[in-house]
Amino acid sequence: MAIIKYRKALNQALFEEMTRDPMVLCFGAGIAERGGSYKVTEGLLEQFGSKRVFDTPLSEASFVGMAGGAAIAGVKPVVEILFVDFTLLVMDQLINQIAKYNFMTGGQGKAPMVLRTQGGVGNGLAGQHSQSLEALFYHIPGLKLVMPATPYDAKGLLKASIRDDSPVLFIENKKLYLTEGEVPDGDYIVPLGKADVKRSGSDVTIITYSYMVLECLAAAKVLEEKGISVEVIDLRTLQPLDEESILQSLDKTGRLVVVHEAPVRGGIGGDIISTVLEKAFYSLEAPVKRIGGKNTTIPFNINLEKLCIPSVEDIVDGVMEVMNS
Amino acid sequence: MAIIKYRKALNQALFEEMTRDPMVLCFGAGIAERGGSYKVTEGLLEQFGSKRVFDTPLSEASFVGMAGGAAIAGVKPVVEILFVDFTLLVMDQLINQIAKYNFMTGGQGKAPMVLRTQGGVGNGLAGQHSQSLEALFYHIPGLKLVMPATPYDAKGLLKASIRDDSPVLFIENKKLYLTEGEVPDGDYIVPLGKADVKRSGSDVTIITYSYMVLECLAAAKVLEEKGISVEVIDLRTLQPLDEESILQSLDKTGRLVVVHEAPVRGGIGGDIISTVLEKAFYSLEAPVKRIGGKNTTIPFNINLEKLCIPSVEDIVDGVMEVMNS
Amino acid sequence: MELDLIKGMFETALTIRRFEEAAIDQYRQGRIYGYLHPYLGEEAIATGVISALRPDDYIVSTHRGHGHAIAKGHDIKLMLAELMGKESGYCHGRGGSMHVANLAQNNLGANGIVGGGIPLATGAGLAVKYKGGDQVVICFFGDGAINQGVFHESINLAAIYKLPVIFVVENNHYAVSTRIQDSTLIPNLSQRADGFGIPGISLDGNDAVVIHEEMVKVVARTRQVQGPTLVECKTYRHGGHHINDPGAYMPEEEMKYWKSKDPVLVLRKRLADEGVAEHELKEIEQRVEAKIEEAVAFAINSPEPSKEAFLAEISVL
Amino acid sequence: MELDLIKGMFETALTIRRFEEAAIDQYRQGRIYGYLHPYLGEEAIATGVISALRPDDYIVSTHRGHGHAIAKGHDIKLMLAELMGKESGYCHGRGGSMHVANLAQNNLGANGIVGGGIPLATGAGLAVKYKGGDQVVICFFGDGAINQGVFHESINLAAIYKLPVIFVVENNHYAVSTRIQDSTLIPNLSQRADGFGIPGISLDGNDAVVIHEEMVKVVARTRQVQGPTLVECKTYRHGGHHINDPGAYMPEEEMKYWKSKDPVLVLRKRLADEGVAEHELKEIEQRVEAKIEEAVAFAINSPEPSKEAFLAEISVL
Ligand SMILES: Cc1ncc(C[n+]2csc(CCOP(=O)(O)OP(=O)(O)O)c2C)c(N)n1
Ligand SMILES: Cc1ncc(C[n+]2csc(CCOP(=O)(O)OP(=O)(O)O)c2C)c(N)n1
Ligand SMILES: [Mg+2]
Ligand SMILES: [Mg+2]
Repeated sequence: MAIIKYRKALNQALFEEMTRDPMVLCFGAGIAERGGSYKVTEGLLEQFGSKRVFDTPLSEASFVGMAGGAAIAGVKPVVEILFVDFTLLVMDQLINQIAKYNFMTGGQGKAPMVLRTQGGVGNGLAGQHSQSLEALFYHIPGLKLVMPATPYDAKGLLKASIRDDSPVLFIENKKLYLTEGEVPDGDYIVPLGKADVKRSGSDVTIITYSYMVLECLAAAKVLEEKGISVEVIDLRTLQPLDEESILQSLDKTGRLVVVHEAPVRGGIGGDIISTVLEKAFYSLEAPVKRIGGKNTTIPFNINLEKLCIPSVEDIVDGVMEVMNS
Repeated sequence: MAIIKYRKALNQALFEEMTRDPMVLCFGAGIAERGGSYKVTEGLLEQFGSKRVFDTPLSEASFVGMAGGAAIAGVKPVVEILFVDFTLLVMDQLINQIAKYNFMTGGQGKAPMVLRTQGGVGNGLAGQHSQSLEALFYHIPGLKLVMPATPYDAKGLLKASIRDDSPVLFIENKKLYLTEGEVPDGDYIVPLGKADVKRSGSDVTIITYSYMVLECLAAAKVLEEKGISVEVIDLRTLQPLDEESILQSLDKTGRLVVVHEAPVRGGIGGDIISTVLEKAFYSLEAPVKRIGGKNTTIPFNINLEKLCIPSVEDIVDGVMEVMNS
Repeated sequence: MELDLIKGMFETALTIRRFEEAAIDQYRQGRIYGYLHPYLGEEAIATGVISALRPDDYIVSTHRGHGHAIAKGHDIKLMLAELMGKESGYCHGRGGSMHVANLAQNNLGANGIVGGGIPLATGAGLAVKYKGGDQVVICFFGDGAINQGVFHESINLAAIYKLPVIFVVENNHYAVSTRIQDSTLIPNLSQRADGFGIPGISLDGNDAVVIHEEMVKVVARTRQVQGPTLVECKTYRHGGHHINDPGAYMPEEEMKYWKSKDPVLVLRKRLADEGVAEHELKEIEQRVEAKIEEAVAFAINSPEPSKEAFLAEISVL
Repeated sequence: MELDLIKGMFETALTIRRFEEAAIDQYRQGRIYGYLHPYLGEEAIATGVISALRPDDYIVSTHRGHGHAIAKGHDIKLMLAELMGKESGYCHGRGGSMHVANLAQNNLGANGIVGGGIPLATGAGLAVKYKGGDQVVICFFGDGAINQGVFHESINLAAIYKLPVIFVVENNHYAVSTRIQDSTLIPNLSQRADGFGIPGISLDGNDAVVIHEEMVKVVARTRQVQGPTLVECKTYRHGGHHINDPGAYMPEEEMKYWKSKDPVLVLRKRLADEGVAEHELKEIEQRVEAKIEEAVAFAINSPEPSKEAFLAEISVL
């Protein structure tokens, strides 16, 4: 196994899947000649040619809809929207058209495409390039929603997404592209809908995903020194949600904290907590807690920006609070 | 006080506010000459003329953005999108532009407009005309979110929304337009951000809003016969959320059920429950419960459609479950 | 043009006409519900356009889509069953009138979002081209939809990638109650083609033969060079926007003018002028009548979808 | 044209040039961060267009918006402070380079969404018209943005409501790395105006004087009849898309050609040709230099926004 970057892992997944299946196409703004702003699609044009890898004009709604139509008609597009913030331009096509297609045609048709995008706070990108919007898609029947945290998962989940029969929204995080991890060279799959215990522990369960997995693992280390054993569960796929893994962990620990970068208000944390409560109220030993972004537009200034998403310290404090109550 | 229909109450609010403030304009597709599909804007064109009340082409993203720009430049648009399903076309303008405008300009500018729309399951309108999408907007900082259930609230809240300094998304429910209730003739306001106890009770609290208020009140009657005293709280405004009223009620009852028409998965029920738990874990005496829509695209067939949203029976059963545990 | 072709077109247009009338009748009897947007008065467009296609060509339809489906040769029994929400309908009652789709005959479906199908049609064109096929894709939409952003974006995508998509705007002069002259300043909608460097033409949308003849040329060119064309067909609704809209805003004179150009009568008259005997026309009419009656009976007698099956189906979502 | 006007334009264009250079310098020193899209090479457009306006006219800007703001007469101290995220910046450090706005001077702001400001500009036009004002609204956007749906929708809205909006497309031939000929088939972007029944013109975007003269006419007509116009200004970036893009995809020859038409030099040469003495030009240059130095010092010495104030502010959201 080689140690490679998250963005390279994604790139490998695209190379391998395009090699495997000639029906896989990649398009989006600046993904071909320039290889994508985060270099995820680098080299694809050279390898697979401009019929399979091409740039689009800035017409997000229509090129995503075009991906949906192409999927319905038998090809497998992997389309990129540079920032998840811009997916707000494609909501009708993604939600009203693509996500509902299989259901509304009574199962006659399907629209198996992958929409790759990227979210989260970066380094002074301000309010229109820093959002975490997964909760909006989590609520939509018919869409799968994948948010990998590690290079290994990124590759395996992207390959699984490309092979899936449903439309998949695949949200990367801008803070992860340069992180590294072990990734097998050849073909493997991380199945959709399966969470992963990124660290096992016995006192408290943290449910998290995407970049916050790294922060939670860092917090778990700090907490270990304080004698608290933290189990960190990385959802990896938000839709479908792996309730079983969550409940199993909670059975063991009896304490629950959910962490995400998106604002707490209306984020998926509330949904996870309620799901757990409905199914396992009596295994809960202490108050639950959500740790998430502040309910604000992200400011440009980096010092203010930092205040808007959870830090390792915030996570440590939150877990301590749950432990002490 | 007269007894009038919900749609008439909205119409009165528009008449009164347009009379009060010459800067109030109304536009949208088919709202002028035709008076709106649900007749909410009927008579406005005749009364206020075509400079203040006009039809738009089917360019939702741009006419909503136009409302935002006009608001920034000093007028007060009340714009209509016929179905909340079509708001998916305007997400960039509403969320990236209008909701963030005040924050991103450092408070220099504001975009005080009202976007009226309408959601929920009707009578065989199928997957693209039946959604309940409030959870998507609930998650967005900078937007207020209002969903009245009664004619009285509809009028008072619409007037408050028009006078508010923030952009307000005002979501009506298609099943409410013909419902009736007492409404004062003249001017009054229902303040944004205040929930209303629609029925007081002592055993269990139901938190709900919009059309489901009616179903919950019906369920409460049934439950009364079974000896269960239900408190029904109508949120009226979802953003800002009136946490105080929720917590007060819970303090009294110790039991919590949240009911909405939107799918449970990722709906606002989870957020409310988590908020309550974080603030009042120990006042909870029993498992909490969400009762909401099924996690599916709404089917056309009316018999199947009915299965997708909570019925009075579902609510009764859900409350019984919480009472018995 | 061959007489048989015109006879076929007459039968198609008449089937659409009678289908809509039957659907309206069933709606009034409470068996069809939801939104129903009749294609009455616009029959020449679907008929003329689709008669110029091969069966393996694609169409993408609209909320006013029954005509497209019938012209594409769909089984009107299964269509009517869909309108009644029956399990035997094309979409097993999940879609209804606004969402008839039949993938087996390459109708990607009607749409409840005005303009929503335009990017999908573009995508079908991309798939055809990528796979090296020579099918064309007809993207139907209305004069209201032409003001949606996606129309412009998509026609530009089709232009730059030279996709085999023919954008057919059914200009019936109204988007619900909004008159075309209140939603654009241009006299011919095909003029929008100029801004994308592609050809545009405007046709009499009430004459199926004219449409057919022009479309034969457009389709041939599209199969070859694969770039898009914008085709405007000017027509008129014979009633309100949907079944419950009386259309009070439509001036009587205007309606009268357009009814004098009734597309079904235009075809009938042409056949008569070309010497087809009245009894032969009557035969066609009777055949259509019989098919409609059969379809109505089929749809009425079809079972509702199973609630249990539905609940089982969605529990895995 | 009056010489003083041209001198003013030269000073404006040069201020933009030097501002961008200073911003790049400060970025490299780590004091500015986030995205920075220099207006280098495009100075003639903001200069020529905005010099034809009254101070109470509106502008709506883009991600590449510093030039528009400077030409509108914004205080470059407060602009640079905004770019550094300082409390003294126009948006108190909440916006940054991509979001400079100054409502006091009717700049409704730059935008991080390509095309995102176009509907807002249309709305400002609606407000002006409704209030009976005679201001115009300049809506700036790029050749990339012209393929967004909202461009088409909005220009159509402005057309049918006869709104006083002038749509100025800054065609710098690239949207990031995508060449204009790869995103549209038409040679002149102003051709899109035809599809909406409004006038369109294409101008040399590197000559501020030409732009000014044409805009004076367009603005006058707009104040009167209030309908929109689409104005294309063809120009070129003197570098990559943003500060961290080397622009390797831009051919050397192309860059050379456009640099030979450097808009700042074009203005300077015109002044020299009209007999303005070199020392007078030097004086202008020194004045600009001094202003820039002052702005840099001001911005550097300005305090960061207060974290406490910020947290208090958002807790009420
Ligand atoms: C995005 C969107 N906006 C509005 C509607 C409501 N609506 C349904 S059909 C229609 C009119 C469409 O006009 P046109 O495109 O001309 O088609 P026609 O009905 O005339 O065939 C409208 C406004 C919708 N379904 N979708
Ligand atoms: C909706 C959207 N899509 C993509 C981007 C990323 N992006 C930022 S600037 C830009 C290029 C815009 O090109 P153009 O409109 O020509 O303006 P220019 O940068 O050339 O001035 C792109 C693709 C964005 N900010 N917003
Ligand atoms: Mg029409
Ligand atoms: Mg450009």
